Amino acid sequence: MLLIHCPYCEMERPEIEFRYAGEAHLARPDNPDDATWAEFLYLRTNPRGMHAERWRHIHGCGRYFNCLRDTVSDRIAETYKAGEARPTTLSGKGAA
Amino acid sequence: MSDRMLASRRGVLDGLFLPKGEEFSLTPAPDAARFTLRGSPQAARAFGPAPPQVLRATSKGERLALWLGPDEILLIAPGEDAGAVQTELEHKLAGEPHALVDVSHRQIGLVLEGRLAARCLSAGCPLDLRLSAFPVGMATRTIFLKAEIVLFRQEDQRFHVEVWRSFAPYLIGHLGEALIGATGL
Amino acid sequence: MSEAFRLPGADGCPIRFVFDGMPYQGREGDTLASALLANGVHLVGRSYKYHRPRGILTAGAEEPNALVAMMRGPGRMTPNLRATQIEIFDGLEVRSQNAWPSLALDAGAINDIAGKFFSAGFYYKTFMGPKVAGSGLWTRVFEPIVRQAAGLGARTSEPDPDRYAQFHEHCDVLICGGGPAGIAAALAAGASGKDVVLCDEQAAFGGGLLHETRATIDGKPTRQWLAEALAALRAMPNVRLMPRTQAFGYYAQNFIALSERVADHLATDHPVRERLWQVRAKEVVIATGAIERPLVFSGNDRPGVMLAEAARIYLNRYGVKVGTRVVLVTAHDSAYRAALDLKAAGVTIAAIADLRSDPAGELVEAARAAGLPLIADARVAGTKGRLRVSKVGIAAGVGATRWIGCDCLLMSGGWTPSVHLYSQSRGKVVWHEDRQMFLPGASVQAERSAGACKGTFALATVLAEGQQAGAAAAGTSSPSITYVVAGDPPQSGGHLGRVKAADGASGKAFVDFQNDVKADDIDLAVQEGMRSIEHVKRYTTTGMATDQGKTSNLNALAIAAEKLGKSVPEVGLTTFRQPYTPVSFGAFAGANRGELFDPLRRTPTHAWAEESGAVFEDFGLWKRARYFPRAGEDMHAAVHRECTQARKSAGVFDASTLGKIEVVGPDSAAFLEMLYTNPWAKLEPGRCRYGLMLNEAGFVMDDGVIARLAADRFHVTTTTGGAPRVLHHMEDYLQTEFPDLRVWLTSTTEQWAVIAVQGPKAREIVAPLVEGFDIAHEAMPHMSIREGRVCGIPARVMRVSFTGELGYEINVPADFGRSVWEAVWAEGRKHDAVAYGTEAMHVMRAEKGHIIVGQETDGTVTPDDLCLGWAIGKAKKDFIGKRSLVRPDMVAPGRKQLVGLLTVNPETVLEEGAQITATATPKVGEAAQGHVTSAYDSPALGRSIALALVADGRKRKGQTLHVPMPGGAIAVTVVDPVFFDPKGDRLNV
Amino acid sequence: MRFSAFSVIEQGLKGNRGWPEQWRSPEPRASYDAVIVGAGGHGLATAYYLAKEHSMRNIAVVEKGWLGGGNTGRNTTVVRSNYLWEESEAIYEHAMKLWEGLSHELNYNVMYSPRGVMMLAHNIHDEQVLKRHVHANRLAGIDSEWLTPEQAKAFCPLLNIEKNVRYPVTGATLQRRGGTARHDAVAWGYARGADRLGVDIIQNCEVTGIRRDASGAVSGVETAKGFIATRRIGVVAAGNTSVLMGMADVRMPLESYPLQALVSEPVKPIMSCVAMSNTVHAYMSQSDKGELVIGAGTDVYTSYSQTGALHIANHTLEAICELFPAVRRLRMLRNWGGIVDVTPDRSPIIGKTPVPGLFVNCGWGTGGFKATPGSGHVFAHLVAKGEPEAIAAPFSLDRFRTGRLIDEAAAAAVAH
Ligand SMILES: Cc1cc2nc3c(=O)[nH]c(=O)nc-3n(C[C@H](O)[C@H](O)[C@H](O)COP(=O)(O)OP(=O)(O)OC[C@H]3O[C@@H](n4cnc5c(N)ncnc54)[C@H](O)[C@@H]3O)c2cc1C
Ligand SMILES: NC(=O)c1ccc[n+]([C@@H]2O[C@H](COP(=O)([O-])OP(=O)(O)OC[C@H]3O[C@@H](n4cnc5c(N)ncnc54)[C@H](O)[C@@H]3O)[C@@H](O)[C@H]2O)c1
Ligand SMILES: Cc1cc2nc3c(=O)[nH]c(=O)nc-3n(C[C@H](O)[C@H](O)[C@H](O)COP(=O)(O)O)c2cc1C
Ligand SMILES: [Zn+2]
Repeated sequence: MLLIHCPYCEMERPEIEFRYAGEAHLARPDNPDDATWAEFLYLRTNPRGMHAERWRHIHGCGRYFNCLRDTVSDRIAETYKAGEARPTTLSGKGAA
Repeated sequence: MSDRMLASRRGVLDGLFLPKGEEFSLTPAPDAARFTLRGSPQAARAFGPAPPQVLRATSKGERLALWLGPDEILLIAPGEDAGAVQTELEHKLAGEPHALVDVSHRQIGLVLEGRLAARCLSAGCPLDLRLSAFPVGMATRTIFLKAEIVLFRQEDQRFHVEVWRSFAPYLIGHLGEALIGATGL
Repeated sequence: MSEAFRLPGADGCPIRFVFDGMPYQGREGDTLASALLANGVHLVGRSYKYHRPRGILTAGAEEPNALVAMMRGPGRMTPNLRATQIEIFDGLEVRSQNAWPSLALDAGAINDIAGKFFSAGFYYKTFMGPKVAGSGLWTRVFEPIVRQAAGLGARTSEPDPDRYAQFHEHCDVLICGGGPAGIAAALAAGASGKDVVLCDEQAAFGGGLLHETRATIDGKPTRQWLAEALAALRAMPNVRLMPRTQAFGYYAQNFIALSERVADHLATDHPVRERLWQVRAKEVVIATGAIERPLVFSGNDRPGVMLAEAARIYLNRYGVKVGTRVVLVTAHDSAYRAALDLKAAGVTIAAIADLRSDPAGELVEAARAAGLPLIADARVAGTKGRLRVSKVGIAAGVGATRWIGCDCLLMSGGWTPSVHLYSQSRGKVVWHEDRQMFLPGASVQAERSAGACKGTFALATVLAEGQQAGAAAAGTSSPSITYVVAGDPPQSGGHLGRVKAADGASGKAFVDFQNDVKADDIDLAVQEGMRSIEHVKRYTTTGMATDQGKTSNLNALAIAAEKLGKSVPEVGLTTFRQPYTPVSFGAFAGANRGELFDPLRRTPTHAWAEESGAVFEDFGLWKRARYFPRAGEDMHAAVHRECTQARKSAGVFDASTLGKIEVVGPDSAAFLEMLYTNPWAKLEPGRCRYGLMLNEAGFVMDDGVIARLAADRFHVTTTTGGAPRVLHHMEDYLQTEFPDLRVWLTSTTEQWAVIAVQGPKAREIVAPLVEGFDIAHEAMPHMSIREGRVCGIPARVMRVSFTGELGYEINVPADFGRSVWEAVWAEGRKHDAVAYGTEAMHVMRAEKGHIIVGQETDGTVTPDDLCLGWAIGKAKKDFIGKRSLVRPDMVAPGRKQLVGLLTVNPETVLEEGAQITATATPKVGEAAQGHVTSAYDSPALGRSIALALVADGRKRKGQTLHVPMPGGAIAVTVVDPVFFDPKGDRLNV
Repeated sequence: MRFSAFSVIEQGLKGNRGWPEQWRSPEPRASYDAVIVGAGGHGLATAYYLAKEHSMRNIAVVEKGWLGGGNTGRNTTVVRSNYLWEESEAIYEHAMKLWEGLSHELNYNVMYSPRGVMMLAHNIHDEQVLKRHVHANRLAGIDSEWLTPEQAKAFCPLLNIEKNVRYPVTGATLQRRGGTARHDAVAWGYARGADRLGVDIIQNCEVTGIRRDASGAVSGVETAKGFIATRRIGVVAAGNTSVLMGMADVRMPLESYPLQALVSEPVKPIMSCVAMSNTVHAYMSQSDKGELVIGAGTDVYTSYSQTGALHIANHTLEAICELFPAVRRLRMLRNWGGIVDVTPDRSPIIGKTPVPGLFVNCGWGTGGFKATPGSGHVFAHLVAKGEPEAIAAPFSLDRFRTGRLIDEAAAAAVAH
């Protein structure tokens, strides 16, 4: 069970209080063509390494936020509030 | 309307067995009015207690304000104040964007007391309940197995728990199991 | 005979137990293994494949051979327990396994003779059978035989009555393993005042100290030092000692799972059998020790063949002599300690055969001095003896083999550090060529190893290491105390893989005792191209038994490496997985059983329904009244009556489970515009509208009635099962897509009890209870909401209808639900109203062609498919799912559309889920035209009706289609989905 | 050497010295007509059928680890074809037909054991969904029956059908031809078969890049053992597909999740079929060796670590103990994980990609072992001919653009 730092509760909390919500920073396009729309709906980076993803502290403060996690080690590098830009301190590729 | 028509209350705890032990007791919290207050946390002031800090509860007299989220506060007041609180608050908050919703009947309050209170909670709640990590005055929404609860530590060995009414029997049943499971601990 | 092999003066009080029907006596503190050995019993089991007689190999958790079943009455038989771990108690009853008719003469032993045909993987090479399966020899003939033969443990058949508990635990320092390293760590960490947990899988703390009689610590005999250390730890309030508690899994972020045996060692009943501890530790100290390695030579598996240190443990810890005349085969000095201790206890040491060419060192000299016959450069030919070893064939170098008589053969191939937990923590073990060991490498989590599990064996160093680890884990400065150890001579040595065979060697040389994997099985696997150790493991099943290769994996690896001509690290280890030793399913399940398996949600009027004889159905987590049968009524009759009466007079229905969300804030309408397909801006306060919710892919996700209470306040209802999903979905868009909207969402599902009154008499029933507003038709038209009082209680009353009848839904605070229901019921009785359940509700809404999300929809259905195009706000430029509705396939012809179906025979009720075809006798593989989503006998129409999704359905009204059933196809006519009161006249009254 | 009872006896008498390598361990050649990436069951089957039915012999299967060590080597081996949609029925039934003769075809006992797969219903919604499957399957000529709780109990005596439990069994579907097969034997059988037809199976050889020529078409793969030239690449890498396709700049509709399984200590036969329940999320069968083989859930987050969290296993065993109360005292022997590649509609992707010469077979997620022979068979056709055959066509990547999904999840997933 992961420990996830909720940027709103400002505290590490156990995974089962959260709900995973998929890849982060996918912008909902306006009047896209079919391909672009499909991309938004279905295509995912699914990287082997650092992954920017959304979590919701559903059984806590209820807030959605973003998280940078290494999908190989499952180590969480950083969590940040919804709407904030992906931290540049960490490479998108991530160490595998 | 003839008072024959006046409806009467029936809580979920009626006729429910509440586990008891030498070092653990589970009792219903006194009848209360409950509101979720959304929008500016400052709004709590209108209710009485100071606006609670992150993961903390504040109180004034018999009124409690629990921080549940950055823009969500749970207000708890004595049951008879229900009407008053509503009108009073809506009046004071007029013009300020907010949401005040009565959830008095959505959930119930339970009080867990005794040396084994934290232990029994730990049967379903994954939080670190040591005083150092969950001090007196701390309040949060969390999870107990498959039931969501609000947990508020009032004293070293006294917790106030809020749970949605239909989940109460499940929570209480598990606390009973936990008490037996803690035999010898 | 009673305890013939117990040392004189054993003080523990006597305990009687039964093994395979025979009564025996043991002593308090005995394990089953030590008690059996005390009685001279070595034969305790039969092996898995060859049914060879097997004895006790070890004295701990690593035991591969001595597996037994513990009998504890109905539902309480536990198979595959290790005799070396079972603590005996008065009345204990255990049975041997995998032997028939008896341990001594086991029919399965025939496999031993035919062994050469059961080489590794033989079953992959035969029983292929002819082309057509089913008729295959494998399935019909051989598999059943193989299955009966396989499977070590006895079958369990009855439900287990015992209770298992689970707790979360948090501590600053968790120490796994309570030997000298662990204890020293606990003393150091405990002194810091931090919260410390020390667990050990055994009943007693002390590990190697428990049988250490030669060494002293700080001038005290080790066992005295141990007693004092434990006393000191018990005196520390911040230290928690957990005996019989195994750390079995090391998960992400220092999350460690412990399993505690609470009751199995007790003669009396105890309310809890086992506890699962889910520990989150800031720091972890791994002090799990090392496991002695057997030697691989012919006949190394006979009863009476055992590990040297095990014999020493039985002697020094349990006061049991493992035999009278002992031979040792060793490659490590530690076996000499066993020899010396046994000798001191009066056991004859017939020989010490050392594989090393010139064994030397303090212990070796001590043995020589004690006159123990020592054979260097030893090779082994094999052993003899049917049910117990009687001879062992030894040769010095290439010399001739001497058959030495013995009743016990001890072996030591050296020590394998227990890196299981470290490895589970995702650390990478490192091979140390000089020491021929895999040892922990860099830490990946907040963890450190100490003692034998780190390859440190000298007691003084073990203690120092433990102490440092404990201090470091507690974040305190490295400690002051230095432990002075005497009588612990340095020891070295070790051997991996096969032992050189002496001439005349014959017979099976076992690597994995429990799975009967021989050295030549491993050779064969390599010979057949299995070059990865993972292939070798799976092809031979080495290391896959219940001991997970604790004693065998390194020998297997070494033999494979030799055959491959590679080095040990090149070949590498297989993965260490949880659990360290097996853990009961019950412990994982905990108290989550029966009613407590999942929350069971009941509505405020549940009790009333129960008292009124309702039959309930499960609906997600909810229990809902399905129908209210009267004496002699079956479901069909009851539902028929409920529908008929509701349409004739009125029906009362508990709608409390419907999801409710209070949407509040100045931008509420704007928010709903995005979340639902319908327009909301112009909906006036006091009015309601049907809302349709799509997911972003354009498929129907939920629906419900939405009422506007004020400019900035909506009362949104959702489906029962959809409630949590819808709120989560709304929060997602609100927080991440439209964060600027000033709207707040609150679940009020459980705040309100909802009592629906539906039928021509609904108004007469509700009116007398209402205060503060007028429910007359004009004053309160269809699809409107009013706030006021019902039975004197603040309430929200909606005029809505799912049945097609005049209807009201009374929302009152949940605690008042039951009593308001009773008031409504009392009024209803005056008009012969009925209480109806979900089944009648389904029938009546189907008569009206109303869909149920989850029944008419399956996540692939669009609004247009459901003929709900009207619910889409044409003027809206966007809403969730809008863009998807114009994807090529969403506008393609041939989509399945909602229609009604009428069977030619009005009596026939179709089966929900039945397929629909164009022809009455479809060919295999003929495409279905759609399927039946709902089907009922309709009281209102006096015939059966059905709803269906049919390809191009709207264009096919009037056509005849077919519903193929086992008994032949049923002809149906495609009709409009609204069967009853299409104009809705009954609503507007 | 052909395997047979005779050869086993003959070799036995010779001390088993004569058994040859089941497959070679060759070094890669400079170039191949086709390179299959991934030596799991699907990749090996693809190579086997390419060689056998499309007479392409100059083929390599490139594997980063040991063959069969991916999900093929860690799955719970349930084989069935009773899916809902016609497209799914077609491909899984195609596989089922091949299973029935596979041991014979490969001269390798893959222990395909049609012991019957039962899917349990616990409420009315389950019954509606499962009965819909039964009807759909019957129409497609796939054997499928509806059982009452009593019939289910008769078929699986271990099952608890008492009414007073939280999720009583209200019925079940049964596919008698469904069952299990020995996972490792499937990989080994195909590997041996392919090797005998000349296919090079190159293990410990991770593909690290996909090279493309000026036209954008593939020209080969970079590997741990150097560059291998080829104009046809078939990626069959399950959980790692996104990573591989990323090497050709193709984004996939995939997410990789850890999926766990576990086994109990072996006991004498107590269960002779496969029983599964979607509602309580658990399924179980007993292997020929005697251990209970139990499928757990996926973790909630994407990950490439082949380990899962404890609470996932807890939930599975809670459910197992409810369905089969007699196993609560049995003990977990080992618990592991694999990485499953999950598509939005829970159906596989078998098709061409925007990159000429690059083909992909993935997205089998939690349920592709059962498809192994069929998947390999149709993918071989695609790689050989460049165009999918009818059975495979609906599983193209393009369906995510058009919206023509084959949503096997939806029907079951929507709880009302
Ligand atoms: C726990 C679990 C239980 C399951 N239960 C079932 C079940 O009961 N029934 C069922 O039908 N299905 C089940 N499945 C799903 C099934 O296992 C898979 O769908 C199926 O095995 C996929 O086979 P594959 O050959 O495509 O993938 P794999 O067997 O995973 O093969 C892919 C191969 O590609 C290799 N590879 C990856 N990247 C590279 C690279 N860069 N270079 C070279 N090689 C690479 C991998 O090492 C791997 O060997 C289960 C899966 C899991 C994890
Ligand atoms: N001379 C040698 O070569 C040699 C070899 C081995 C051991 N020893 C002696 O053994 C001792 C080593 O001390 P140590 O403390 O490192 O090891 P230890 O064997 O004394 O103690 C390890 C303890 O950990 C427990 N344990 C193991 N795995 C566990 C798990 N997963 N969960 C809970 N408990 C678990 C065991 O029950 C045991 O009590 C010293 O006395 C040393 O002299 C010497
Ligand atoms: C159907 C099946 C049955 C298994 N049975 C056993 C078993 O009896 N004993 C065992 O140790 N492992 C068993 N395993 C698990 C493997 O040992 C191993 O954990 C799995 O293949 C994953 O590999 P890994 O743990 O090395 O990552 C089994 C695996 C499968 C798929
Ligand atoms: Zn939070």
